[in-house]
Amino acid sequence: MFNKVLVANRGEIAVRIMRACRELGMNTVAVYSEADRTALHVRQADEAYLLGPAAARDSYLRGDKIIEIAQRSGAGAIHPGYGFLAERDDFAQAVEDAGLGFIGPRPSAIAAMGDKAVARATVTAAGVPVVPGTEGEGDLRDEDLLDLAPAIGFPLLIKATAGGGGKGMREVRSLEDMPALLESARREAEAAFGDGNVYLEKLIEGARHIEFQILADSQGNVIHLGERECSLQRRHQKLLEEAPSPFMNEELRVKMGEVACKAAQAVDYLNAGTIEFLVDKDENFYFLEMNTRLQVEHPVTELVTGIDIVKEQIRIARGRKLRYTQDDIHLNGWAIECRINAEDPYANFVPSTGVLNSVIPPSGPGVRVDTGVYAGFEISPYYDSLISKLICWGETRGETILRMRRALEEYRILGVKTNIPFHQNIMDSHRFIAGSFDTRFVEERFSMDTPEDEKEHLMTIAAVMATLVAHRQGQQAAQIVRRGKRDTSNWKWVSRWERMNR
Amino acid sequence: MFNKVLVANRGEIAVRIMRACRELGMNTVAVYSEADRTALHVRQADEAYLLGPAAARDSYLRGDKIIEIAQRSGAGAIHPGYGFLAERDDFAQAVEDAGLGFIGPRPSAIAAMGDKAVARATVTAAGVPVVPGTEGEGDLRDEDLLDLAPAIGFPLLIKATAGGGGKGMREVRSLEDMPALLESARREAEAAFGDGNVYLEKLIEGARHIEFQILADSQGNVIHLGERECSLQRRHQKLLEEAPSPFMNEELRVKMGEVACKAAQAVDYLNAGTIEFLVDKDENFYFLEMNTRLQVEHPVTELVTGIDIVKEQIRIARGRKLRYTQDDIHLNGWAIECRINAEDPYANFVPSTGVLNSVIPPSGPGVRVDTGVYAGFEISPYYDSLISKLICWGETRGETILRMRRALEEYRILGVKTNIPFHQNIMDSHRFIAGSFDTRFVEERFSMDTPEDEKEHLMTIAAVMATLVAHRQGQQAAQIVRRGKRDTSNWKWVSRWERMNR
Amino acid sequence: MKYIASVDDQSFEIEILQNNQLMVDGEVVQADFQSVSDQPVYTLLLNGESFEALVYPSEQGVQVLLRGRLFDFTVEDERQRRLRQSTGGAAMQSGEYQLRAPMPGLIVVVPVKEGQEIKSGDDLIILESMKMQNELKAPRDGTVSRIRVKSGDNVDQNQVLLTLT
Amino acid sequence: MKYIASVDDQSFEIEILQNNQLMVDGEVVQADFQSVSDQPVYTLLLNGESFEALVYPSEQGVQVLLRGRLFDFTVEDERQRRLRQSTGGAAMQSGEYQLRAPMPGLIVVVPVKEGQEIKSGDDLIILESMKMQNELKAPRDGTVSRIRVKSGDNVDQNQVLLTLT
Repeated sequence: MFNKVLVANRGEIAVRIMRACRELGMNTVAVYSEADRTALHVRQADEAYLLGPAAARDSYLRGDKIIEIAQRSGAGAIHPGYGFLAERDDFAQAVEDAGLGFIGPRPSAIAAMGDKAVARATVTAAGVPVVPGTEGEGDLRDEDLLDLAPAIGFPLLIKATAGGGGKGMREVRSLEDMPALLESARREAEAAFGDGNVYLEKLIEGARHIEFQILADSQGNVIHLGERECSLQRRHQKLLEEAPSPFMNEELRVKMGEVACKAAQAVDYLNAGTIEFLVDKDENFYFLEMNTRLQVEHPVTELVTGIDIVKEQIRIARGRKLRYTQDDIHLNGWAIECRINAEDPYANFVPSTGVLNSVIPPSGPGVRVDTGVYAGFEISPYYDSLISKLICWGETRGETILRMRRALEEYRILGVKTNIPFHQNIMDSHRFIAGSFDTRFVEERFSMDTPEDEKEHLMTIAAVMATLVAHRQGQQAAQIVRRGKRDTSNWKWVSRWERMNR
Repeated sequence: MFNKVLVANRGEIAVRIMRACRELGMNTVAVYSEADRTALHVRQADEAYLLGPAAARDSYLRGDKIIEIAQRSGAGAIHPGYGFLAERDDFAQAVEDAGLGFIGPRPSAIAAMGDKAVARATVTAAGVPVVPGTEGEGDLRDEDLLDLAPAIGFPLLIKATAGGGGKGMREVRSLEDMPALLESARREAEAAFGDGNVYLEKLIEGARHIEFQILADSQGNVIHLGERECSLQRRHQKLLEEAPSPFMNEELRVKMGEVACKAAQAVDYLNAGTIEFLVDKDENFYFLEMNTRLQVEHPVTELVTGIDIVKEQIRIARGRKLRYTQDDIHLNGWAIECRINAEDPYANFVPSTGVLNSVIPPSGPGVRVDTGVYAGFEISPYYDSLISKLICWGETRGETILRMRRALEEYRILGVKTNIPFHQNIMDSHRFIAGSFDTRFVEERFSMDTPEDEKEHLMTIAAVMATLVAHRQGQQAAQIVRRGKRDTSNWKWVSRWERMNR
Repeated sequence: MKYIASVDDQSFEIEILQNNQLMVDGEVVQADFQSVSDQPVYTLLLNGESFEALVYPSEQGVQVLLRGRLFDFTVEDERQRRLRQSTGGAAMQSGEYQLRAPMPGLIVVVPVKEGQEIKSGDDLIILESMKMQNELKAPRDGTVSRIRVKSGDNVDQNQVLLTLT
Repeated sequence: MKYIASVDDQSFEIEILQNNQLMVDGEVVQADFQSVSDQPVYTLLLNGESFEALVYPSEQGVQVLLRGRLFDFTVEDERQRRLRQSTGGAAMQSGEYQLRAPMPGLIVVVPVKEGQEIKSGDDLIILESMKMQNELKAPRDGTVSRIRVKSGDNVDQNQVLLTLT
């Protein structure tokens, strides 16, 4: 039985997993790239070993090196986190072949769910409904796809066979747009996954993206921990998740939960996983895919169920029986997660890099922050732009939204632009508050423009602040010219100003 | 009904109360001293007004000004927090006379519980057991106290009639020590409260300090939220609290809880309050005092009951009926709070002041930090040394201790010395882990010395780090001398070193 | 000192008086304005109301991020305003515009050609960075006068990618 | 370069070699040592083991706060060590000691008189600060040679309060 865990990841999720290990009394081994020597996951680990240069292919994707480090350091198991090697069945297999534990599903389950066509065929055979499309048909050429498209009907989606996270995905509204979109989808898929194959899928309009967290132990017990609402997305990237879903009712939850467990059982699933569904207005639901790993958004489920999913993962990997049956699972209160990304919500969400000059996280009752960064750390262009996850819990959805509002307002991150203002606008949006949104809401019906009624007063305040800063800048500049030298305080001011001007 | 609350306090508790207000959709008014213009409670409030100079008597104790500001700003109620004006019945009365709501008990209850002799007589009449002593006898002269002492028996405690927080308290082991101790106790009480009266109380040896949180509404309903274990004290100042108490059993909890509610009812109590008991080895318990306000350590109760005590205080002050009956209260899991103070645990806990250069709070599952400071803020000598409260929750006491350990290790506060190492040593202490401690543990049986078994390895590591820092310092100094000028990187180093040397 | 702060179609006349007082659109208010921790975070007490904002310089003038709203102000004193009014304000629409890389990354595609006329909002460059494909769009109508990069190039932050006339 | 780091009765011989290697008490180890965010926080990877500590200069030499343990090291290179050994190490016990205020505050009581002999650990001054009465104790045996403050005085940080010989 292992007592030392290597975490094959970086950022907030590596820190999250190490915290769970430490709280179970286990030792932790970090691996890191040259860009991450002083990253939080390295600082907090009991041991840390260099993988290679910053680029992921030279570091966090080097499965061979990671296994070698695990063996050398005496780690008995590897937790892959999400992304990087988490859904690579060959890596999971190599870990097992090396005599190490893989804290995740069996390689066969990763493989089955990783190939969308196989996944679709497998769950269909188990009686799980899927979205109409060509995924079961194997890798088709453009001509075939163009032939089959009208039968599925428009709008439809082009999706990458090896895909995930919105890469290589395109929406098609008519047959004549399709050839160009096929080309760009294949190009992006090829670049992202080394596999340009794509398939078609009916686009469910007004669809909600709802997923079920499941846990499965090695004794064959499978339970679900309820659903997460993940419809708030931009370019198929989730931005905000909540549990439970405001659309859910108990009857539908029981039905979908049973189907989710059935889908997991269809691939003899082990450990934590997520079944993603699309749900239409009439409560029809379709299997979308299974994520055979820990999800970014797992904390919302933790807060409403009281179950520490990462600790359960480790217990399951140690061969323990699940401590809960389905009847033990009760949802208490409401949780929302905002993904705080280094990106500019006022400039098309372009990523932002730089050193974090200052970080003041929100705190207090009902607030959880999962992060891998700190003031002084640099957000580099090598990895994704997730700075932290801000998760709030409240007795009701209303209380949670109010709490999230105050937490977002408290959060100060300086040095890079962040999407905190985006989340603040979401929390103020009447449609979000009413729970009436679907997967298209952010892109099609949401705007960062401030409603007129409250704009006036804030604009006056902002004008005062802008003027006072401009005034100070002018005064300081004038003093420098007059005195012909820079004293300390002027120097400070100017250097700060210059820094900001960069 | 009020919708705007003035918070007559500073620091973490002012921030805590404002968060509750904000989450209830209420506006907040801060008051501040000249030392606190950029304090977090001012930054987070909707409105903020200057009270006066830094000294508390010129600012946070200026009840007249505070009431005037409440009226001017349209605040309908005042929350006093703890300390400052929180237990001043004349202030509570003045608030009510001004037509404002006081978020706390009625003035009569504050007065009854604030005079220890009256409190003692009142609860004794209600059938609540009290510690043997002279408290019911009125203000006695030294001669009388010396006469009565042998009947109570040694060891005994001299305590300030107007006291609290260990001020004016002295322990007496024999009659001959008593005159000198009486004099110093009276001097300290006079300085702290403007009242030099003292009384005697039997010292319960091996005593545990256990307190019950109660809530009482204006309809006469009184419930308790279980106990908090507060035996870990130094000079009668609490350092660490937990809920539940490791000494408690369900039978005793029911019994003590009923007595606590009875004590509250004896003074027609309203809002949140705490009954402090001493409990001896044989489960005999004695009423110690009632704190007629929110306690510093209220969060541990919040985490195990799921009840937001500050929000309940506000609801009660708005005239609402309690949302819970005693049967609704269940304790779930375990919570521990460490008070993080600016003080040096290696130098007799002497307070430490200065600008916080860097703050990295712990985060992640089960961790809550309540604080009023941030990186860049100055810990001044004017107020108490509490920087923050680190509160951890876990399913079991064991998990909570492990979580607290990792949270303490994650916590970085630079610029002042803190008692974090003290808490780390407590978390490693076998007696603490076993739950076998009393109110004398910290002062008499706890040491900051590292056990030999783990000392060796850590000492070697520390020697390496000390040497590498000394080496760098030497190298840098040598370079400066050689080059005769300071380039940027040297300058940085030297200035950092000089800053640390201050 | 008197300033005019403008955003979109609105402008505010703000005069800095003695004793921490301001005249805002004709009304005298009490202002206590401080920066926090040597960072571009500012706390303002305006007649007792407490506000906090991030205030940064921008191309336009000064950007204020206040309670999740971004305002991009031009702030001028009276002299500057008169100067600008005499030269005319349409300079932005004419002259050269240089598209710079907002972050380091890889050029995926350049979907325009030199000499091509484009409209405001058209894609000029697709830049891959931080695992995302980012579309860099035209800020105004114009003609692509020079392209300095090609698909597959690695570019640094602020590197000029393309010129628009 | 070879150093001797001493604490209490233990000492460690540490030599800095090439290629990030150290010789620690005769054993060669790989060390990666970095400061974090321009603060006196240091991260050390020693043969892969990860440690983090606060490292400050102190009167003794260098203080290391590591996993809740404080170590107060004297670090000397060989030359310094020989110098010190030749002059003898008992200097600390003789000579003048000046008691300084560790923080600003109010003198409550001075429980000693000039000329009084005191023992290590005796109270010299009671200083009230941050709402606490703080006992400032004698660091060694000696005689109170001069008292510079009296009850009721307000004192600044680092102000000399009393001299011990």
